[in-house]
Amino acid sequence: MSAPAGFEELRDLYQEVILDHGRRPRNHFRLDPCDASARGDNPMCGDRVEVFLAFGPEGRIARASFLGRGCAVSQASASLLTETVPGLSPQEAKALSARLREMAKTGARDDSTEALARLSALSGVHEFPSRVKCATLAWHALDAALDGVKEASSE
Amino acid sequence: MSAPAGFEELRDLYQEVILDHGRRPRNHFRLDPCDASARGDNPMCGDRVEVFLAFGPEGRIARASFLGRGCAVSQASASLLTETVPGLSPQEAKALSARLREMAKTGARDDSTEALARLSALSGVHEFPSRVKCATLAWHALDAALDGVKEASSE
Amino acid sequence: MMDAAPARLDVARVRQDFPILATTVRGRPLVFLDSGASAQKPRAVIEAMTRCMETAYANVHRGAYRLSELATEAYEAARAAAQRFLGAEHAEEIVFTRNSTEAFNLVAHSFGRGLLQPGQAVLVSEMEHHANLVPWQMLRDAGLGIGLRFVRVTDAGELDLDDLARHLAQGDVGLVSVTHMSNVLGTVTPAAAIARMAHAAGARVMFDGSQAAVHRAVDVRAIGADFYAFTGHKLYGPTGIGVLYGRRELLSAMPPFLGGGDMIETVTLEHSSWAAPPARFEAGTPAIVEAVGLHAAIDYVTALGMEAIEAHERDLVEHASARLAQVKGLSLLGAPQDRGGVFAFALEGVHPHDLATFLDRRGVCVRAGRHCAEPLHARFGLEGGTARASFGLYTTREEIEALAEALDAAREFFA
Amino acid sequence: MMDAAPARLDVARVRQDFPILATTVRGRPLVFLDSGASAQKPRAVIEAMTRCMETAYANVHRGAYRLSELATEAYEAARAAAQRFLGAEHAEEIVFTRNSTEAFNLVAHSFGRGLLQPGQAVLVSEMEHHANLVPWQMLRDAGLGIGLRFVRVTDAGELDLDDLARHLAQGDVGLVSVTHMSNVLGTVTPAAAIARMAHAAGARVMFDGSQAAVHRAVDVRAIGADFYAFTGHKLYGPTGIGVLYGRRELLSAMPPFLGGGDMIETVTLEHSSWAAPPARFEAGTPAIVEAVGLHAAIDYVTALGMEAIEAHERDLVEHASARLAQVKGLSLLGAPQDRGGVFAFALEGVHPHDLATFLDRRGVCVRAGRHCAEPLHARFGLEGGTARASFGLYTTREEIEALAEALDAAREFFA
Ligand SMILES: Cc1ncc(COP(=O)(O)O)c(C=O)c1O
Ligand SMILES: Cc1ncc(COP(=O)(O)O)c(C=O)c1O
Repeated sequence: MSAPAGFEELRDLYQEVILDHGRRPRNHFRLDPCDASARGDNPMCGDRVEVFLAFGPEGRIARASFLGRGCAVSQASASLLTETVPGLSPQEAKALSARLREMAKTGARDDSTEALARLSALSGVHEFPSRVKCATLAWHALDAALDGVKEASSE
Repeated sequence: MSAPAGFEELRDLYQEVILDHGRRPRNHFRLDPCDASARGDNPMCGDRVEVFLAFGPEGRIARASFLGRGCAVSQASASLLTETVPGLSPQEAKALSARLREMAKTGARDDSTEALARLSALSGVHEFPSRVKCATLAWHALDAALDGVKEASSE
Repeated sequence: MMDAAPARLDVARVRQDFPILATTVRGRPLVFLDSGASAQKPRAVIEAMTRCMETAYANVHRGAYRLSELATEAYEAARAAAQRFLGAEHAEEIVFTRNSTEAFNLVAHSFGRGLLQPGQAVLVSEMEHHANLVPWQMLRDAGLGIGLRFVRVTDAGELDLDDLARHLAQGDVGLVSVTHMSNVLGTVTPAAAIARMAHAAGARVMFDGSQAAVHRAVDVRAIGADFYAFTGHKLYGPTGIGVLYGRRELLSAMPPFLGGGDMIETVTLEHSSWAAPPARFEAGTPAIVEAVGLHAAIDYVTALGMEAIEAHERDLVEHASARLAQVKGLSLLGAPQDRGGVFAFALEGVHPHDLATFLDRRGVCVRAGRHCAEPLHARFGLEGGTARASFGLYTTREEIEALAEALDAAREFFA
Repeated sequence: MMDAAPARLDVARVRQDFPILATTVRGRPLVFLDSGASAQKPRAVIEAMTRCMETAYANVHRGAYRLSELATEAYEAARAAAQRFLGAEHAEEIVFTRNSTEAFNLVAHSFGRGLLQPGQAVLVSEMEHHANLVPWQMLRDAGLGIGLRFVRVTDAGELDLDDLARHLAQGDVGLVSVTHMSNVLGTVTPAAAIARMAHAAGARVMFDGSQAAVHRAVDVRAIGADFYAFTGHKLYGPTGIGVLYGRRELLSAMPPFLGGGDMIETVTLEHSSWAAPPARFEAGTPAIVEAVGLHAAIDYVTALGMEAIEAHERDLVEHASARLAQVKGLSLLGAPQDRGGVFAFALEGVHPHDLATFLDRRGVCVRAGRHCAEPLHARFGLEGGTARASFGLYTTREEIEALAEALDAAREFFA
């Protein structure tokens, strides 16, 4: 990594985990069959993320995947999402989603749970207001999927 | 006349002849029958002048009258018009109308003919751009009447 | 000023905030009594616009760089300021328009075509500014089966609430759109009562706040307004910007007004889908610098206090009513119980235009004509128009005195 | 500069006219390469607006006092300046709008509903900005029987004139509305040839000059344009004002667009009649101060000389074409023969948004997205958008160098 000098702030946004997930998104396929899915669009920039969920017997999320196009931040965020939500109940997933959006807006890290600590890499986006939606797009889609809505409103 | 001091410029516009014709307009009635007539409206201020013409045997204007409402300037201008155009051919009247409009815009007096000298009182209006239309309204109506048009375009 | 409940306006100081008030007209001090047509701008507004253009300008909503983010933040902060100023619940209920006129056209188009039904009627009053009349005439004439009716104005110049009730009782009124303060009579209308009556009859209600928002604190929720419009340049703000408040459910259900960039969600050659409000109603590059200026204007009047501004105006109105009554041959148009700082009048034997020209020579600026309210002038048999003096927060008793003296002089001059 | 045929732009001096260019972003000099979205403002524009508000402000067309006359004169002088700038024959052919977007909506409404016939079609191109697409979609969908078709863009990013000819040959085209310069490809279209083709087929022609008028001298009569639109804020002027040129016979025959004050002749409660153009199309209080600012902007570029501005841009375009070709992994969108100072591009392995954020950290402002031209991006299979650098008269070779270096660094960073 040979970033030019003076780009420390960029590293707040493009932490290694983001660059890594952005370059090689995990779970980047369509879950088929799936129990719930929803699409999030950011019409301003053309970013698009579709989230797929499969539920286990007690209604917990068993598996998650996504398809989409967009910037490193939106793809990394979706990729991290698919790694984080399996095992959560819908309520827990929505609470996590709310926390994530809060972090993206305010920059407050949260290491209280392992899941949040992993996602805290996304908190760096708060310094880049026009990019906050990139980080939250997949999570809006998640909420929509859990609500049984097909398209996420772009907030 | 007890105008307060410092109002000499006002006297350029409101010369005695204007005030007089404004207070007691001449030929302020409907010529009936008449050979031509047209109305001029200034929608911005609600001023309105309708000019009536009767022609003599050789096609010269024999009589002129007007009806209307409006400020001292527009009424005086119409009144002066009805005194000035009798005896003129349509072409002469239109030439006079053009001269009048020129005077109102530029302020140039013209004493080359008796008629123009009389009308030169209206040239004071040029210092008051928003009032120029008041002075020219009747003359637009005159042109329209001579052209056989019923309503004058407001320039 | 330590203790301020309610704060009093220090008019002498306030006047120093307005550079133009220090200028002279033909060597005489400017007595600007045409604020109802457009108000002068305080230094705070001018400087906010300058600062925006000198330090933080870029197009909004578009760039992924700091400067554009700053511009976007400033633009949206202006929206939040307008929201607070009107007491709106959500920032998305604030749509920036060019002026009040565009706000009425927007509602006539998008609410009129989108939510009114054939057979329904729009109700306006006889005292409306053309901005709140002509768009509805155009809607009526669009062949959609939407009617247009008129609430009477009493001889005192007030909205005839009995007539309003009669119209509403017909059951076909979809929208009542009336002024919150007449720009000719000065009448402040009982907005909350009107809204209650309209709502009880199943109608929506829109208020023309072009004048009212300048003179009184406005709270759209307290009033119960469905739509509310005002215009920046009368509120000591820039030209080129106005505000439409619309309740969220209504705006969300309305089709767009103008098409173009920023109001869309997705676009293909064949089809476009619309963004959510307020973006849906703001096509193209907005008046960014003007929004920033309007924000400064709102901050300016808010810091002075709308209550203090209102109190000052009430004092002026009281004083002017008494003083103008002493001017021989003067008759005021209307005698409303609740009057904002606007007086239209006729002076016996002097046409309004001659009068305005005469006053101008003394540095006194009043407007002459029908003030974009022809039907109202016709209603009072004043097709030739009136002269009108209107006050701003910088207007003084001395200026009213100057007006009254000039009126006396005019009468003598033209006698 | 004594001898100046053609004058060269002294860019270093010119830059001193723009206060914002001396500011820094996060401690780095501002390299503003987003002038295509909106241009920065020279001191002359800012000062003209300030002067207007500090010394000569009042509403226009309304007052019978000197201050209002001055404001009216300033407003109409701005119209005359726009007339000269476009080479229009009459000042009444200039309508002030909020921006280009409103100009297209105005023509779509008033020409579209007033003069187009059922069965006729509007022809736009695949490279249009949404401003010159969405209003026509809305007209098509209004149920008036007016169609909408699309002229193809070649792989090089030029207007496909053969396809234009094919469409015109169908004989149903009432209006051709195409850009005079693409805001994505930079393509300058052969306006005069397009107008000749359109007229030969009995169609009217409108040009989107939002970009072109900034980069090239425009003469609407030499082109043969029936309508021509540009927007103030891209021409180094204020936000909140745009210009629509329309040939007099057309404007005179068109019904109004928005209703309200100043656009009427007479008004009764039941009926209104319309003022002559341009007033007919300017409802309500216009953007007075912005018109004054636009006048200053027109004077500013005219004094520099549109030829000198064009020559400078040609030099920049040539330099940028060569320099960007050296950036590894960069592919430019389009390769038009005649390109204005706009370059949209993709950088291998780096999403445009990440790229814009990265560049911003070096003070380099570029735009990322689809630049209000989604169909064009779809046409080239670039749904994810592009990054775009666009030049103004203050842009330097050094800034292009800074961009190129930053692009190299970005590629390394994200690799
Ligand atoms: C080619 C083109 N047309 C139209 C527009 C719209 O301009 P405005 O947003 O000022 O209406 C733009 C700029 O965004 C443009 O580049
Ligand atoms: C009561 C009222 N409504 C509407 C308007 C129109 O405002 P604007 O011209 O800014 O659209 C005005 C001012 O002229 C007004 O006084």
